[in-house]
Amino acid sequence: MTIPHSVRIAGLVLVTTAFYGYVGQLVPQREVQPPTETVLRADMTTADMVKVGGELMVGKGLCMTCHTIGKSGALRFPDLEGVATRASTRIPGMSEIEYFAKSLYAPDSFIVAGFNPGMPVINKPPIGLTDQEILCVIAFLQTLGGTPTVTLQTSHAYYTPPGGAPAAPGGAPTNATPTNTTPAQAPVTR
Amino acid sequence: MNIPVVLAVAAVFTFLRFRRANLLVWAGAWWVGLYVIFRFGFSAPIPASVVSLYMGIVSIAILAYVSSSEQRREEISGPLIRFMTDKRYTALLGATVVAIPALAAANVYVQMNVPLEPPLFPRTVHPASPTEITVHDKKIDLDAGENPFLELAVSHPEEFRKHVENGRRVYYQNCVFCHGDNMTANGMFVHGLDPIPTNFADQGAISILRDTYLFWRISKGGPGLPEEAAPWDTAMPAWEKFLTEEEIWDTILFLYEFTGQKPRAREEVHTQ
Amino acid sequence: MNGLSNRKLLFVLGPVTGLVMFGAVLVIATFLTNREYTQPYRAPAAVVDTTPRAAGLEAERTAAEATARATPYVEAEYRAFPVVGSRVAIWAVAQLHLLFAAFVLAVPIFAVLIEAIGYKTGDKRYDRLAYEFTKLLSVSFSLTATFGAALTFMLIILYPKFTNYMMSVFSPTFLPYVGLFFAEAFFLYTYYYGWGKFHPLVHLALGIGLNIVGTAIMFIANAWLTFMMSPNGISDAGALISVWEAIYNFTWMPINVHRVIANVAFGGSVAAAYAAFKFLQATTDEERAHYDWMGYIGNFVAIIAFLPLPFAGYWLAKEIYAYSQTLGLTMMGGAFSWLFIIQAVLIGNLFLGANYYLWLGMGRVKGAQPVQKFVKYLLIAIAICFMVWATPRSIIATVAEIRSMGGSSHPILGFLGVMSAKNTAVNILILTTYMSFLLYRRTGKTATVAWAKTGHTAQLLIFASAAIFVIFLGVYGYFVEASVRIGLSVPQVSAVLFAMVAITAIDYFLYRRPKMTADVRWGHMPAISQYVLIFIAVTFTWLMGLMGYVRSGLRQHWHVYGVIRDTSPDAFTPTLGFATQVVSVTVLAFFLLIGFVFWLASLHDLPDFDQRSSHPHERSS
Amino acid sequence: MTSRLIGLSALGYLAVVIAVLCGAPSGPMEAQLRALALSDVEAQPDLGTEAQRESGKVLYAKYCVQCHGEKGDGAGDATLHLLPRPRDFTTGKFKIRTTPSGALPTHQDLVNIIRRGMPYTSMPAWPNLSDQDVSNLAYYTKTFSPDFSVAESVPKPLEFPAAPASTSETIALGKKLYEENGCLKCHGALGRGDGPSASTLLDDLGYPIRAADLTQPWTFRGGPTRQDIFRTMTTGLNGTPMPSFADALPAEQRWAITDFIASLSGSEVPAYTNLVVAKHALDPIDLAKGAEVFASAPVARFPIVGQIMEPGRQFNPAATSVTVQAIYDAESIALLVRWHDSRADRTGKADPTLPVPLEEEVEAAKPAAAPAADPADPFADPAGAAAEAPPSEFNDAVAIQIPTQAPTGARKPYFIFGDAQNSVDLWFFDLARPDPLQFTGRGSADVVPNDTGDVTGVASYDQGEWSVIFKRPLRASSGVAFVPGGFLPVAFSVWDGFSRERGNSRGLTAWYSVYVEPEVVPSAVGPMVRTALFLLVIELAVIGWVRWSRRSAAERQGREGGSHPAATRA
Repeated sequence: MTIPHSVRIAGLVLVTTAFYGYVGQLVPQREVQPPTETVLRADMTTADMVKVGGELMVGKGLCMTCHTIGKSGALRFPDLEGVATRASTRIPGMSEIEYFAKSLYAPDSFIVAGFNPGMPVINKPPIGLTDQEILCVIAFLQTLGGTPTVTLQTSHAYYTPPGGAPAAPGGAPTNATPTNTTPAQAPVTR
Repeated sequence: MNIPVVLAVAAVFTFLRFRRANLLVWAGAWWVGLYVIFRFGFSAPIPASVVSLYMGIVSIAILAYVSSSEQRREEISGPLIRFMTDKRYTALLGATVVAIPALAAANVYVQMNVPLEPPLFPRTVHPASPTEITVHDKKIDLDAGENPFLELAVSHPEEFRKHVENGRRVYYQNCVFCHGDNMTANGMFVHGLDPIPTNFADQGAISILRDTYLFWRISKGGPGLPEEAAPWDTAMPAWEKFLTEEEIWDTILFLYEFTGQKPRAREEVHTQ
Repeated sequence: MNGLSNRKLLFVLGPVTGLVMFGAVLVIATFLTNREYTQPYRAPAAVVDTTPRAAGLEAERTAAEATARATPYVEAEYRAFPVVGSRVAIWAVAQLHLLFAAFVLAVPIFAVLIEAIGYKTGDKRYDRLAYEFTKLLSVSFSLTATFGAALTFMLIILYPKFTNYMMSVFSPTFLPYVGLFFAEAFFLYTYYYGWGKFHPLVHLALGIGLNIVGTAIMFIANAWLTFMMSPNGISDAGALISVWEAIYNFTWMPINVHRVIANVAFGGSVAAAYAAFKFLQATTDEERAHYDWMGYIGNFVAIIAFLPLPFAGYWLAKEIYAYSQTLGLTMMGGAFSWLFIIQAVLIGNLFLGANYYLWLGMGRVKGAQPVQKFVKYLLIAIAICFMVWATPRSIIATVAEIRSMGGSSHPILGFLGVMSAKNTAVNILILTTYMSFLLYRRTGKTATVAWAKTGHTAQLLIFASAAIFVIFLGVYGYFVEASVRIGLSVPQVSAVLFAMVAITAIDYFLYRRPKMTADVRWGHMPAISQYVLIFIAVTFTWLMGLMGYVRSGLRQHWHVYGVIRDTSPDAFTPTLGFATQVVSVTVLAFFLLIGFVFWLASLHDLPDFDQRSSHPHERSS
Repeated sequence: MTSRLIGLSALGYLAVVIAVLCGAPSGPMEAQLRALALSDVEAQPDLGTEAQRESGKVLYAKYCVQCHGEKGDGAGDATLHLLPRPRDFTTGKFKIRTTPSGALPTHQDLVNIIRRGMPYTSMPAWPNLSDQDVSNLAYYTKTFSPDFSVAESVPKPLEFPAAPASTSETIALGKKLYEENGCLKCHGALGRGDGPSASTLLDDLGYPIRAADLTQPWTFRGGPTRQDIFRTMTTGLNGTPMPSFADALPAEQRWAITDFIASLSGSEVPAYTNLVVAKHALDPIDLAKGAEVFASAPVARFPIVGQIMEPGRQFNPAATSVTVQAIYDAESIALLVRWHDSRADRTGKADPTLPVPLEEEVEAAKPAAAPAADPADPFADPAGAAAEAPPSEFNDAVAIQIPTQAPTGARKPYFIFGDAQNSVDLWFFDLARPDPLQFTGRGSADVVPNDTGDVTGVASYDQGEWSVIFKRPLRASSGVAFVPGGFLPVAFSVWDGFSRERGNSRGLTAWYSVYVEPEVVPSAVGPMVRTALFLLVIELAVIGWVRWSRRSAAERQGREGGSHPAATRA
């Protein structure tokens, strides 16, 4: 009654791994979930949106990779300090919201003198902010030299919230289909 | 240490020494003796989980010893084989064959009739802190920051004393109910709390943490803990609701001052 | 005759059967496709195109196509792997790749060393041994490459966005990597097939080249991997600033060193397992003696490499703390603290197994009894250190137990749970293992030099003072503040290293020309010792798997999280229980494959088929 | 032989070392106490040496000054939130003594009280200080009051006779004496601290003071043992309405009352637990029958702590513990919650959402009560005092808290009325109302009514104890289901109207568990038999294998004629 060595070895390997696997079951088990996500609630106030927008600028939006706030000198991309003032006056008859929207959805529309075009589209991958998130970014941009006025119900040339008023006349034709129209489900990096 | 237990085990070992017991008996005696000491030999009992961990190690060690040379292998297997094959042991063998399953069954019975315990969920005692928190609308960098008043100890000792004294006042008006007068977690509400409060006098408690970590724990309290630290059970209040930032820093100064400990130093960042 | 007619029949029947079967398939298929239209409420086939249902189907198809056309191309961030999910799939493949890679990198290191020894001493045994090790290489190499390719493809398929990001950061490193891979293949195969065909020095040079290239490959791969743990050289938004800094991140060098050492230990243990496997299969005493010796050498290499491993580990941990306090806390104190208890169990088993093998090895030498009596004390020391190391910092206890302990930290065990105690334990473990080895070395020998007694005393003194010094520092650690305490591990390690070096030096002179009181009877080993070698190899492999989990688990919040944030369903860190299951399965798969490698290598030894069939009697003579 | 001797002596040495290291337990305290009480104390003030007082001063500055104040007047940093107030050493009045009423304590009395602290107050025990340190502290304490240095006021300890055995007769006698001597005026007929004058009691400084709940000896400031009770009764508690009975009653009668008091609880320690087990009841639960239907259910006692985590803190909750019992029938589960309350307040209103007066205002209001006209006579016209008190707008109330959804894994709602993600279901009983209400808590600032009418209940107050029964269907629309065999987190809150508790200002418990015990507890027989059979098979296989291989080895040997011993495999 001799068991072949190969079977014994296989048995030993099996028993050893099973033993360590068993040791692993004895210790406390805890699944670590990724950090909680803040959800863009439908009832966010403008102040909330500014906060989220600021986080988006640094995080998911990657804006601060190129842009600066309050820096001067030899810059490769426009500084954003006081940008709301400039946005509201640059194109006569165009509100700052529309200006920002156009800059974000169609980045090469306005090129500040002295800079080269090079800004990626924000609402498409790889950055891919949702329309609501872009509204938050606009809210944040408005604080740079202005007063934030947008809400999640604000519509502009590129985006009309569900049930919201249609875009202001004279805006650019809509070429971005709102894909995510349920604000409650749009997660945002905190 | 529980002296009688230790002495009893020592006495049994002495007895075996005089009887010149064989290896098998010794192996058994060591196993049982160590079990008794781990289980009953300490005045503050060792939890069952640790005892089984230790006994696993002891078992492996004893097995390794008795099989580590041919002579010992024979010494241990000889009696066992004789016991299982010799005619004169048949009755004893029969009794053993019955006794072992019976004991195991009895153990099962005891296990199934242990007093009910509510489900126990382990928690992480020192979970990782976030890198940054906001207290009273001010961002505090937990990774790079440190107690802003700590430097006063060298530059303005007078000022520093004031901060420590203020920390003492805050501690005794707020923290004393749980963490106790002498910071050994013996406050008057301790019997009603689970998990029990941190014992600051313990060498392994605040000295292994950075002062910013304490700031996070104090300002955000139980509700600010991450999921793995079971924030729902912890009675630590979020002190930012009651205290100013300065008061919290002062209290941290006082904690280290009173216990004679120092916060964990920030690791040197190496430059490349 | 019968056979011939059969063949003819087959010739005719074959195509006929094929045709009939083809026809049958056609008929059945037609029947199945037509069935739809024979159903009473469906329109007859003639008007099928005009029925509303068909129109609806058509419209649906057109609409689907139109949608597909209209939908812009969207780059997928993640794709799912069927059944087990992306994470586990990547995990298992990466782990297998790493295990084989470790083996492939390690074996040449000691093969070349052994070959060099053989060349210097002129002992043919060494040459044969080195060749035997190398035999395991070529199959393992292709397995490594296979798993590497699988890993790459799976990364691209399952984590396209992440892979793309890594590619963009490390793009300059990929071509050199491929180039090195070619060089590796060149060196490996010339080294293997060129055995005995070149001048020994040329051959050795090939081996050294193989090692250099292999190490370089690992260094590059380590750069990618450590970057995920401690990203460096990128802006906050993830844009690349400096490739060199991305490569030379905080954990790169520690991981390099850690892995080189661990690979050698791992390779040694697997090679020893191979020897054990062959030993058990051996039929002659000569074979047994050879494989016993080979197992001994493999295990020796493993242990020698294993001894400094904890130190490398501490360095790595220190760098992780330096990179981010929070990351360090997560690793040592947070969710992963229990992992290090499992690790302690594994490492304790490794030490115990290694020592045990040495003690059993004393049985090779007649008259080892005087040395045998020390086994008891060594064992006690190891068991105590093992217990100290396995004592958890945060103990699992029921509420009642916590109350009777008077707090969640035990008044005595609390001391054993912290770093001071564990550092001390591991240093003493290393010293003890070293003692075991020393004792093993001198079984059957008597020192003949005039100062033998002094020498022994000096050795003992050095050993004792090192042990006392280590313990003293361990205890002293409780009385000083944390910043000083962390620094204490350095003198502890230095004391141990010093003791080992000094004792070895004395031993070398002491036993230069020993009086041999008994011969080493290679092959005279109980079978259990060989199983211990395999046990050590399995434990080692499992340990590597577990450490792979901790590395990937630490990725959770910190790797390129802020930029390339893992939003896949697998983003969470699984429980330890689940992780150990995956590790167990991976280890089993590895041993299945390595068993295949062993089998292939042993095929090499068998005579060719022709020889065997034509000279059946020659073999047995 | 020598090695054996060495081994033996080594073991002996080891034993001695261990014994020395661990230290023998110190002698019982009451022995010292008695020895001191009986010895002749010289009539010289024992003020210690200058060095001792200096050493005491240093220790005092580190450990004591926070509460007792630099001047020893009990006005330290911590005093604000403490009740009872820290001792004012300047008055020379000490509660726990071995000396006659009004006299100073002995040195040993001070040492003892420092050593063991005062249970259920903020004065902790100081076990880690050395005897020398404690003694020095006591010496320093004496420097605050000039009385200690006056030779005439050197305390003369009373005599404490040894305790006679406690018998049912002595207890019966004690009960009679207890009633005859007016103990029940403050402590209540059943000793629950609910006597008619209990709510009017003030200490010498005019702070309200509660009569001890004699059924909970673990809360006695002077200690829970019979000796402690006897001593307190003999000496009285200086500065409080508790008088000395040293002259009024002979020692035997005092011992009889002691025995009666000790019999009220039967235990010196609280049997706190963490689990309430709901027993199955065959008959449908009838609320009208009251507490008697709970007779079969085990009693779980949970400690109550002050709600000091959320704003609106209560540092001194009136109740120190609740006892809970639970039963369930086919449809409903019922929980009986009981706690002691010196007075039933049913005139105001209660609601977990009511705003709490700010802490500062409460603190400011407390000492407003002027010293009573005659603090020495606490028994003066209790009925009148009660009548004078205006009806309180604060009301007694109790709440049971369970999660709204059954927790999966470890995750529970925050134990103070839940949190934003995980809400709790509150069964709230405003004891001025006939029925309980339900609320949903998402944090203490977000509690909203959610009254589905699922929870019914009755409440009664009897002799200082509230008994409140809550009943709810096992499966209700309004919350989590109680499943036999399952655990559910449960927590309790108690409001005491007399202590002006409402809203966040209350006593509460942490999360504990309620276990619904299945009607039929699974039998252990099956697993036992399985285990035994499994082991038996293994044993027989091993023995069979050993015997078989031994026999075959012997046969082989017989064939070969060899003389080797049987080969054995480890």
